[in-house]
Amino acid sequence: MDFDWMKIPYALLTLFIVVNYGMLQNALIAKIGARVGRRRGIPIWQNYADLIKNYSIRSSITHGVMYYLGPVFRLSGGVGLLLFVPSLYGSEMFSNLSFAGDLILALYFIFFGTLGMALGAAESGHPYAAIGITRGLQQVSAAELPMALAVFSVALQYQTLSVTEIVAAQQGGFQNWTLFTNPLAVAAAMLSFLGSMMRPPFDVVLAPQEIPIGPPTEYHSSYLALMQTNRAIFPIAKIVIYMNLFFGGATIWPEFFLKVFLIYMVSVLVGVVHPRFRVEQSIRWFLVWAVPIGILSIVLV
Amino acid sequence: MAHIALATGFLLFLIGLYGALTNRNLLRMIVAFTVADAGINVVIVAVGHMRGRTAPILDGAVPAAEAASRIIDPVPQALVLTAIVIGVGITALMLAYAYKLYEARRSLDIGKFMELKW
Amino acid sequence: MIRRAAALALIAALGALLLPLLLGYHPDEALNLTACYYAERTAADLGAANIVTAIVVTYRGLDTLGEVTVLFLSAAVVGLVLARGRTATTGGRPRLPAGELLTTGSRLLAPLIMLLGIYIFVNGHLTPGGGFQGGAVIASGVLLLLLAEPGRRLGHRVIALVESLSGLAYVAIGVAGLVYAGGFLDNRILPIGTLGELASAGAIPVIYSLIGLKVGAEFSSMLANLSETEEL
Amino acid sequence: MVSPLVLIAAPLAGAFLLGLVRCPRAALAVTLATLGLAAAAAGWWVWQLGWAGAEAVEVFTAGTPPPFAIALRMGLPEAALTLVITLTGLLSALHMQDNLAETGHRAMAVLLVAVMAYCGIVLTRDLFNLFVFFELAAIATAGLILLSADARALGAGFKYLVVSQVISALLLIGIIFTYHATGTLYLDGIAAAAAKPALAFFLVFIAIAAELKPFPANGWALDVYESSHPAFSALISAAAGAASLYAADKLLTVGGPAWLPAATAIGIVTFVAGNLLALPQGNDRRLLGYSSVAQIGLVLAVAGQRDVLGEHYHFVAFGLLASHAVAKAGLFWLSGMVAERGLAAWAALRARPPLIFAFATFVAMLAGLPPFPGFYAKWELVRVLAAEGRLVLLGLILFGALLEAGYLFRWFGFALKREPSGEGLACAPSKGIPVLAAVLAAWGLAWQWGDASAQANLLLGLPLLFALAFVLLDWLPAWVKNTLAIAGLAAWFALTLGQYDPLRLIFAVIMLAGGAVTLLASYHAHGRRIGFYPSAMLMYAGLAQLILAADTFSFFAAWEILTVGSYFLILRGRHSEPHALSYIVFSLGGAFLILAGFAVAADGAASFAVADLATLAAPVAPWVFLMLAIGFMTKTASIGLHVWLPGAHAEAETDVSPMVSGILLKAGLFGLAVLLLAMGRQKLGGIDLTLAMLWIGAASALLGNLMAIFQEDAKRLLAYSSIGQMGYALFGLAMMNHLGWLMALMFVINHYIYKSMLFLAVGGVAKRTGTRDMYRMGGLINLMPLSFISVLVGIIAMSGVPPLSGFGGRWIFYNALLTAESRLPMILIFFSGPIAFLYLFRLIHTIFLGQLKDEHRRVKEAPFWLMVPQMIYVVLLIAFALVPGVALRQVDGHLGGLLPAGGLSWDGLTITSDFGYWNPVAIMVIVGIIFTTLFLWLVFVNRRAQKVKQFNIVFAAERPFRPETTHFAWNFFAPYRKALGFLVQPVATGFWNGISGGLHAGADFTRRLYTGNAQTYAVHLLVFVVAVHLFMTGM
Amino acid sequence: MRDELQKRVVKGPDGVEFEVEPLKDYYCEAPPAEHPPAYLKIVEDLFNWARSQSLWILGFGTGCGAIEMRPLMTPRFDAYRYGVQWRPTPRQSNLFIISGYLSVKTLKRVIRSYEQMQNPKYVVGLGSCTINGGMYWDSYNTIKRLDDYLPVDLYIAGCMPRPEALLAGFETLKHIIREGKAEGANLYARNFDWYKANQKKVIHDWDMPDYNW
Repeated sequence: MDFDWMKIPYALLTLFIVVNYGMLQNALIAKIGARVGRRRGIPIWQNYADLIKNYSIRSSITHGVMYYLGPVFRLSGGVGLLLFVPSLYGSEMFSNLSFAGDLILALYFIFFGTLGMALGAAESGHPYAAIGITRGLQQVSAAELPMALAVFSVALQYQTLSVTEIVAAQQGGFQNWTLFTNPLAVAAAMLSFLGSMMRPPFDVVLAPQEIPIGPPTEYHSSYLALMQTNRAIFPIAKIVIYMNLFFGGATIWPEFFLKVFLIYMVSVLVGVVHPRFRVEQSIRWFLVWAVPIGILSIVLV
Repeated sequence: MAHIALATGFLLFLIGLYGALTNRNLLRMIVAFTVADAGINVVIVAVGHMRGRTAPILDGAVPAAEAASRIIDPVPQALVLTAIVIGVGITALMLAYAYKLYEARRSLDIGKFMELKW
Repeated sequence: MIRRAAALALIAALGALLLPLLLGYHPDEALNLTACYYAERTAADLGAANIVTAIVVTYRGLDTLGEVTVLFLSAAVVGLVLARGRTATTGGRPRLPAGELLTTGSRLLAPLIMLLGIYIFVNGHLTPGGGFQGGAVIASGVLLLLLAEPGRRLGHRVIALVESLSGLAYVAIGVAGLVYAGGFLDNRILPIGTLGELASAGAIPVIYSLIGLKVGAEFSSMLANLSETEEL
Repeated sequence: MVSPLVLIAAPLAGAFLLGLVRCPRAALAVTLATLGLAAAAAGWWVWQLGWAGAEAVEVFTAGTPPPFAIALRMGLPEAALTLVITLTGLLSALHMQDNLAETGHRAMAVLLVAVMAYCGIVLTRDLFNLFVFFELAAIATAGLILLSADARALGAGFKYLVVSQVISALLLIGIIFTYHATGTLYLDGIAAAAAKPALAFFLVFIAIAAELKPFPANGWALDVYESSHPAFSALISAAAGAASLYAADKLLTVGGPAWLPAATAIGIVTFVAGNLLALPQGNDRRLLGYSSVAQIGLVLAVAGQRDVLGEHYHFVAFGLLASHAVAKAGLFWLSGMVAERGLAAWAALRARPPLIFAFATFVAMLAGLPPFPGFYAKWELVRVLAAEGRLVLLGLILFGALLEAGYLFRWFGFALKREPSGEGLACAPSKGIPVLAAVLAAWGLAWQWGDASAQANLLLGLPLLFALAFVLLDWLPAWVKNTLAIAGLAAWFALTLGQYDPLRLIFAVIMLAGGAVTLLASYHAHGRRIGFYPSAMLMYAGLAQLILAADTFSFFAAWEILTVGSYFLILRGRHSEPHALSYIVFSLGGAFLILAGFAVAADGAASFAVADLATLAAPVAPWVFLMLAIGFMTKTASIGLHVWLPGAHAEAETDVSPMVSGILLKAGLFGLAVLLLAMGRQKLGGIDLTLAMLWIGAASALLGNLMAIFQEDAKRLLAYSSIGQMGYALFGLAMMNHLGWLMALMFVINHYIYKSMLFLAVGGVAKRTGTRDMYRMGGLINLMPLSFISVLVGIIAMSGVPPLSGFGGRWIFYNALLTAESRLPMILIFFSGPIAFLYLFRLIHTIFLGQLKDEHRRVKEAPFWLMVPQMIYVVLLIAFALVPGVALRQVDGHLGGLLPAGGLSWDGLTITSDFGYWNPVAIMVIVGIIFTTLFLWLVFVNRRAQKVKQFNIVFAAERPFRPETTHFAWNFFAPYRKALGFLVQPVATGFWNGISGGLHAGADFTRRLYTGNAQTYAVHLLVFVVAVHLFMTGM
Repeated sequence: MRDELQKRVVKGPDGVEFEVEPLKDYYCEAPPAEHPPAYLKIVEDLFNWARSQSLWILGFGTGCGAIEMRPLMTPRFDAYRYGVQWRPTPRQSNLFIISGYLSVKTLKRVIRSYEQMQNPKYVVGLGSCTINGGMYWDSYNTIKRLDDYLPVDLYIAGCMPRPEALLAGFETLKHIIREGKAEGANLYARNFDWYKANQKKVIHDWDMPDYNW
């Protein structure tokens, strides 16, 4: 495949759009949450202020090389994930860098940032960081399973691992979406999605007062800023995969924004009405409820 | 005749064996084995016996030419000789052992010599 | 009790096992091939009047050599067993001396017994009896001496010498048969002679004499060894 | 022309002569000279009959032909046996010369007569003469027992006499009635007789059988073995055993085929029972006694199979007998050098490495490992039995052999690993010479049997010779040997490069070239490292031969060679004794299954091309497949058969772990690959066996990984991880499609690189920190940065995260799954991926990150030579990540010819499958650019960060107490244990422990049969007689 | 000095014994540095605006005033709308509200937490007790003047001040920040010795390094 240098500015454009959208969406969702609690909530630009503030912190400490690199890994993972998946279907401009690999690449690249972050946080030497990481890893290991099954089911369904081709197969009306052609897979995937969004009931990883926000306990100033940037990108990047696989993808940015927002809202809605699971409870929950659905989807596809 | 001898021999053998299995005293065991040996020897001789014939020694009474029809089977006679001698040898050996065992434990009870087992 | 009953049952089973041998036994009507061969050929081939002796010393000479060896071995092992861990027992409680009558009587009888023994084995190829019987008789003479005079020490060295030399000679004769006649222990290294005479049957009388000596020596040595244990 | 009678006359004359010799030294000289003469005569005959082409001779006594006089026969078997007997006699006499000299001429005479009697038993053709010689042997035995320093020997001798009385009574009755019925005592005459007296012959037969110490009528023999002088036990075991066996053989010839089943039954029961009862033995000599009993039983069973063995009978029987005689005599002699009787007391041998070599030789010989005669014999035997369908017997033989290997190797482990206690070693030359002679004999016989075998002579194999050369070179310093070893591996690889197809080439590269790289780490060892190189090179020799093996025999031989080599290698670890044992037992169990599988497949053919497995048809094929697959899966430590792996890999030395993990495990995969290539899919009872393998692979992957996350010991963690990784590879192979295989091969390469690297890194860390418990480490990143880098690269590669090479494996894996036919097992595989992530994180976190401990504040980076291969691996991993095509493209093409289409297309830098695509270079570049950009950005905004120390963490306004209490490491994944702990209950371990415990308990219970009472033993004998009779009449 | 901070001799895995000095080996000994504004005015203004709009309070209630801070999160007061939120770790917080009286024992923790916050950081004294000791003016174990120990940017007087006062205080603080006058962290670094001396005067069991990074 010939490489086109124009892809680079296009990819940066995608990045720019998604970062901004992510910041605003996070604020919007926080606001929605506040409104549910009958508060006004944060200003819509609050995230920008926080980000700038964190970049503007004058002093910082480092615990070592990996600690220093952790946020870099984290953000690289987010950016890479975003760029390895086409954002808009049928748009040469926003197919990003998806020529480098297919769905499998994207799924495994999720771990890139996780791993780096885990290493960085662990080097801080803080036990809470390590506890948080182990919780996260354990929970994700179970949560990933239904997702993997669902992805596999979809790949079997469309006989391809290329994201573009999967989206292509869903074009021509919402009845062609995987949501309707393979509802079991979508159900499994969405349950898994809940587990990967770090929202209740699966947010014991952060547990702000018990293990002061877990892995990033020691992170601050520009490190934290990097991670905040990632928080704007990474969920979107993940949701883009879901959107492409299950919800017909998007052909224009408004559709993209809408679908991403709605998918995100699923986890928010579940989150605001559920208490927290302990780790072993969430492992059991995924294995007992989500995995069978995934298995069914594989068997039946 | 031969059957009686045979039966006697077997009986002696079995009696001897029974004695050897049930007597716990070393000397009694040895004697029992001697009895059994004797039984075996009787059996051997009895097998060689043929009615109405004589000992396999060529002399005036048994000329060499008629020997084949006049004498009993000489082979068991030769064998029993060996068997007896061997029996004697083993008996002597067992006695010597019994003596040393007694010397070691001041006892002739076979049940006292069981430290090697399992 | 259970032990005895079990032993009895076992013996009964063994008896039942052996029963067919008894019941199925039919005495031979005629000599079998082997016996027939011996009956017909012994006189001519070996020149021994006593067929059993011929078988014992020549045809089954290897058995007999083994037999002698068994005795030799027994004597040696008895010696070994009794020598094992033996401490010097020069002491020991003194015995009453045997009565004069007994001593004199036994001294009188012993040579006679020995002579009888020698007679038996020298004539082994002619008459019933032979080296083993003769040797046993000789040993009984020794036993008599030992019984009569418990304190008596037999000359172990003499016995051992007799034992070894006769044994070596026996083997030598056997090997001579290999070299000078048809095979190991072939008696025909010496002339067969006339049937029924003392100096007949080739080497058989010589061998039997050696056997007699050896057996006598071995029994004597065993008896001596066993008798010496009493002093402990 | 030396008359065979010399063998009888000379010792006899010597014995008589001894009465005349007064001086003990002179007597000893006479004895030794006599025995030497006899041995020379026997040797002369062996030469004449075996090489010079002489015919067997029948020797008449008394100048009269049989049946009228006693005849002897001297043929090759007789010559060989008498040679064994006389040599054993000579060497034993040498060994116990002090005792002999002390006891005097009588004992020597008895010894001479004993040897003569054994020779007589072998030579004679007359039934009654046989009896006489047996009696001679019995009396001589009763005498020689007394040579022992053990006070209990008297009792043993008496028991022996009691039993031999009963035996001789039975024998006499049998003889006289046999004579009565057949009119002759000449064995050939009896054989030719028209009417055979069944019962009389039974008595003769059973009496001779009883001389062979059959189970359960053998208590007396064990007591004799235990209490006799070891040199004499050697004589009983080797010489008397051989002679009695030959007597039994003669009887079986006479009796004809009707008696063979009984012999087989007696033999096999004795073999299995003897070995079983040996399991709980703690006394070395008694253990050897049980083993002797068992071995003789085995040869008797083989004698019972002479009808089917045909022309191979002597090859097999003598192979087993010679192995038994040489090894057992050698072991008894060795036992004479060891002061104490416990098995662990043999640790004293460690003071003299040559003795350890001797011990190893004997154990290997007894266990029937190549290149010893027992190996060839086993091969022939199993082949014939399988061809004849005598599978139960085959199974029992292999089971017994496995038990035997179990206790022998346990004992060997004791010798190598236990602390030598108290008294050392009696190391007089007179004791060493017999052992040395036995070792020489062992290797000589190995050569001889290889030469006589219809198969290749293993000792001609260059790799094996090269490995054995290290035994002789062991005095060199380690670095010289290491250089030699590396050069040897490289040279062999270069030499054979042209002979591999791409599939084999991958394995060859890993095993040979990879082996050489791994060996670089061994430069770190100082001193001479006695024993390391012979073992390691033995393993590599096996591997080298395995890849090249074309036929089943050489395949199996290579398999066993690599097994035994790796066993010695694993055993070197400090605490590896029990683990090495379970390794060897499982491996040999697997090897026996492979052997049986090959044998069943061969259907009588001596050896066939491995590829011809493909031609097998339905009823046999699935069973063959099953046996071979289980055999190979033992090596890959598939779940259920995995219990040996964690300990063996974890306890091995630092540079051994990568060899046994990174390289050795691939042997199993290679076997499976070969098997699946040849046999493809097999169905057994409606179950698709490859599907079963798929499930096993998936379960191994899941459970291996799951168990790994709960380990506190870093090396155990890696070891369990290997189980999981092998599960992946097995899964890939079992998919039986193009991509599945490609993925398996990718795993083969990757696993070699990263597992070797991780084991070396972790080994280096453990070496420096003095512990393998991860929670005792922590914070080592700054002190051991290079080790950290290699672990980091290793875990990234292993977890399959892009951009390193592990991702390629995953990518191919998903593509392969899409073409797979069965979908359910993949669920397990899916689950195991993220779990791998857990233990990998744990590995790097708890060792290198977190809190540094007080005592580790001054540790240094791992030794240079441990780092060299790691850095090579790092480069390899990255290179392989960038251009996987270099290795895989050829294989992909090759696989295209073997498995249906569905391959990859290698278009420029992009790799495309039917489903997706993957461009490793692009990924690497993109990730690199993003990462670098962000890193530079962070450096820019955060340039003045204050470097702080480990306690400068926020701690809820407190401060950490001590690093130990601050390092979160122990029970790292506690919630997982709560949620899924039930999955890692040690079921398999419990199962195998149960079997082992059951066997031990059963043996412990059964051996109470041997009460030590002479009368009980007599009863046993009679019961045995009656039982066999019932068995035979009932048949 | 506590046991765990005392020098100890340990034996390495290689058998060599050496000394571990926890305060030196486990803690960074560097003194705090001043970080004056380094960028263009307009950039610093932007930063100050952002800092003022993003007040992250360390969730550490030192005294009774902590109870007054909870209502700030409720719909009634909803401090979030002013860019205020609570963080569980001092590393990420930039505002330390000393909520009420400060016992000597708590002071130690407060100092540690304060020093673990990053520059720029702000301290707000809540209630009278932080100003002059309040009702605890003669207590044996509370401090009387917070300003002696930490550079206070703002006091919110009252006993207790109501949440509304807190909100007003935030507005004032924002104002101060935007003006670039909230440089307490630099003040602390500049007068580090003086602050330390004051702190050590009341804290007798000083068992930590001089500056808690």
